[in-house]
Amino acid sequence: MSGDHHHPAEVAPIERRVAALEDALVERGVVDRDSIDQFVRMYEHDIGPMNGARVVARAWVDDAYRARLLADGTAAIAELGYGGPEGGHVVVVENTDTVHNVVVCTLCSCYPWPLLGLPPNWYKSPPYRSRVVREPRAVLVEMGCDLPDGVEVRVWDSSAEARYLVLPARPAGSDALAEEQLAELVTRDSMIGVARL
Amino acid sequence: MSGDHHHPAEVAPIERRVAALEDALVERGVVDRDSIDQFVRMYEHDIGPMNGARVVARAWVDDAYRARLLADGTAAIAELGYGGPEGGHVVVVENTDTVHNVVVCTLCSCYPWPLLGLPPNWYKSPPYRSRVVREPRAVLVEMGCDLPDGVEVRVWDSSAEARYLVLPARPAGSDALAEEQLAELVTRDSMIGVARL
Amino acid sequence: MDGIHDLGGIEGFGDIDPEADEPLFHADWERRMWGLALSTFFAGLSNGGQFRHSIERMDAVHYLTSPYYEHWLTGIATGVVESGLVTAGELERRARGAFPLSRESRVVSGSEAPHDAPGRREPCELAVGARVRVARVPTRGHTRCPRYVRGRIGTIVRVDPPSSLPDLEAHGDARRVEPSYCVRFEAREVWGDSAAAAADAVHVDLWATYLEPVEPAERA
Amino acid sequence: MDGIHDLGGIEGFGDIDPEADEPLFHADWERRMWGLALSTFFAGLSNGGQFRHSIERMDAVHYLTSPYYEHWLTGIATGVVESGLVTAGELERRARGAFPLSRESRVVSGSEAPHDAPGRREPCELAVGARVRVARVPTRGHTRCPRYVRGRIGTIVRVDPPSSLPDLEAHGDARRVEPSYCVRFEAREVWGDSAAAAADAVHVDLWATYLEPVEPAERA
Repeated sequence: MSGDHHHPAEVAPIERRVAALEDALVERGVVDRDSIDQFVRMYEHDIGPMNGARVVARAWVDDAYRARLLADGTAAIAELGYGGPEGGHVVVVENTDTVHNVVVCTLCSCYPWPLLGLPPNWYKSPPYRSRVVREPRAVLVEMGCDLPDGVEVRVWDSSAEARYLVLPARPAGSDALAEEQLAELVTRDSMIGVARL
Repeated sequence: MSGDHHHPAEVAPIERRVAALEDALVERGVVDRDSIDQFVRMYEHDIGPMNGARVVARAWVDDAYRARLLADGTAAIAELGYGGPEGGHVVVVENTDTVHNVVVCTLCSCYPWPLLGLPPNWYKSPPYRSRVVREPRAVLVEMGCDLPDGVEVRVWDSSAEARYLVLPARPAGSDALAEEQLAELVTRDSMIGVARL
Repeated sequence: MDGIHDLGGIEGFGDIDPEADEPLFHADWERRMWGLALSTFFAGLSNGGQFRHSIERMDAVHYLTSPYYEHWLTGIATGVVESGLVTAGELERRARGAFPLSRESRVVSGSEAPHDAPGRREPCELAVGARVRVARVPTRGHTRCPRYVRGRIGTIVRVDPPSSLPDLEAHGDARRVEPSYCVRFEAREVWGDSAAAAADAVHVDLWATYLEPVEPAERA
Repeated sequence: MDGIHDLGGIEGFGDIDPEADEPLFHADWERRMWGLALSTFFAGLSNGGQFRHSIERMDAVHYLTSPYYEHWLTGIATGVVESGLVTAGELERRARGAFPLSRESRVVSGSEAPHDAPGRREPCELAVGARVRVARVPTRGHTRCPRYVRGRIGTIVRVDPPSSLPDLEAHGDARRVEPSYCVRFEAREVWGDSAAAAADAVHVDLWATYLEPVEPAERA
């Protein structure tokens, strides 16, 4: 154990430990290198916040879609072709003039992969996980997200199967933009709830 | 802060940080080096588990003293000349055939200095502080202290002003020994409650 | 278990430190580890409860001082060693050095899951609007009931479809499928009056097993 | 505060590791630091609440990864900087490098001490044998009420003389002198049925402010 000062051998560098586990499992046929490469490529290229942004933009321009999205997130994102690991039960929470939503996983790092890809380090780190449930307003200010007076902050701790996406408020002055242009305005942080647009 | 990876300068070695604080306070006349030396000498030579051992041995040979010690530990240790910092309110808890006592400070490192001196590292460390209140029997076994069946374990968390000393049971076969010889049998760990004699 | 991973509300970790233009992976080993982890999930090497608990059992200081994907490495390596697929010795030989694993589980059979506490053998069925109290009883095993809401009273705002109780699936062959509930807790109820604005709330998704109904007359 | 120092019951720290023939001090800096600390106590530089809270406010990872007397160094240095006696810059110049201090207190005036929670303004006066429940309300400031007994019911086994409530003295000029009580909690009440033998008990010394009497009819 790392806490044990009697540990006889030096801990192997992380690169060698990862390779050791990969090699052991590949040799046994439990996993294969091609699928590893393929998974990495998928999340490096096809799965990321641009997916969530398309969902958000669609909800902004299509009220019926927005209603379906809020009623059954999983089904509504499937309409746009999104689903897969960590997307089996998607819940969308909507920011309004009086409510601001922010998402966390205090126990590990649950995150809506099909819509946002993999979480940034700060989302997985002790400061965010420990603080945002206790002092969400201080965390939001620290991250540059100032809230108007009178807004209720709702924190969502992803502790079971649901994975949360925040539906940000459509920015003022965006009336003339088309759906594709709107999608470009939507940031990852606004869909976690630590930024407003 | 040590958790901040943007920290500009390297943290100074601990020796230089201690010297910096000492020098700054000495120059201002807040503390002086002679008293520092004197305190260190006191606890290196005069104050330690031998004091607690004398108290225990006296209690073993003198029933009236034992009764006074259990009724008012502070007054009874003063009879033998013990007192001072962290000794303002001493509570003595007695091991019997049916009760075994063990002492901890989960929040910091409170310890009966006048009787035991300064605590060992393990007493101040997270494993002991976290575990002994939750699984005292496992901790005692791990530290080599096997308890007979039917003994109740009482843990004492020194969370306020009281400082606890365990009065161990007098070992079998020690009837012939004089008080001074008995004191030599008494270990620090037996007075914390992680060993039996 | 009351592990260091259960971070909600713990103070002293400092500022949030977002990295500008953060890459998806910071090094090739992170990339490999992530793809490897996903492959092991698809290969059925562990369920969610087993995987998470294999990380929760890391040494607390190791957990706090290692990069996130090292948690995944340590957890998955622990799982394959515990299942007998690979030995710790093989991993160390291949890595040419020590390979820290997580500590062993304190629960052998799931027998310490919270549903075995007295009077709690049948999980309650509840509806939106119901007031519930979170069970106070800690477990030595895996649970998805965060410590910061233990003993607190909240209101159900969403009923989620039945799913496998992690407290059981992490520790053996026993399974129980039951609803989970999204429970709204007022900030004041959880953190006291010194907490943020009274209007704020935290929502936690909790399996039925963790909850007991609160009588209307009962005070917080 | 719910800091990492509040270690009772947290799992994942591993084996206890006694050192054979451990010296009183492991290095000369420990010796100096200890003598220096005792000197500052006698000089009245801080009271118990201030000193302990100056350590509790250390970065959590720094706390867990540094030797014990480094806690004292960091806390006392933080105290003298906060009191204006020495600047952080002077300490860094003298040390010729960075000198990590604790984070600032979240409490300015003691206003968040638990006794200010509603209905708890008057500490209760209790006798041996009384059943008490520990307040559930957390504080952002210093407290000597460990988290593992919060909300739990126990029995008073000893009444201790009145002394200064640390929750107040750590944060300003306000003082309150009140009794503290040694409270016996059955292991089962605190840790659940999965805990050690039912006969085992843990005793915690708690100031009156932290406690409320339990009616005989009320169940645990």
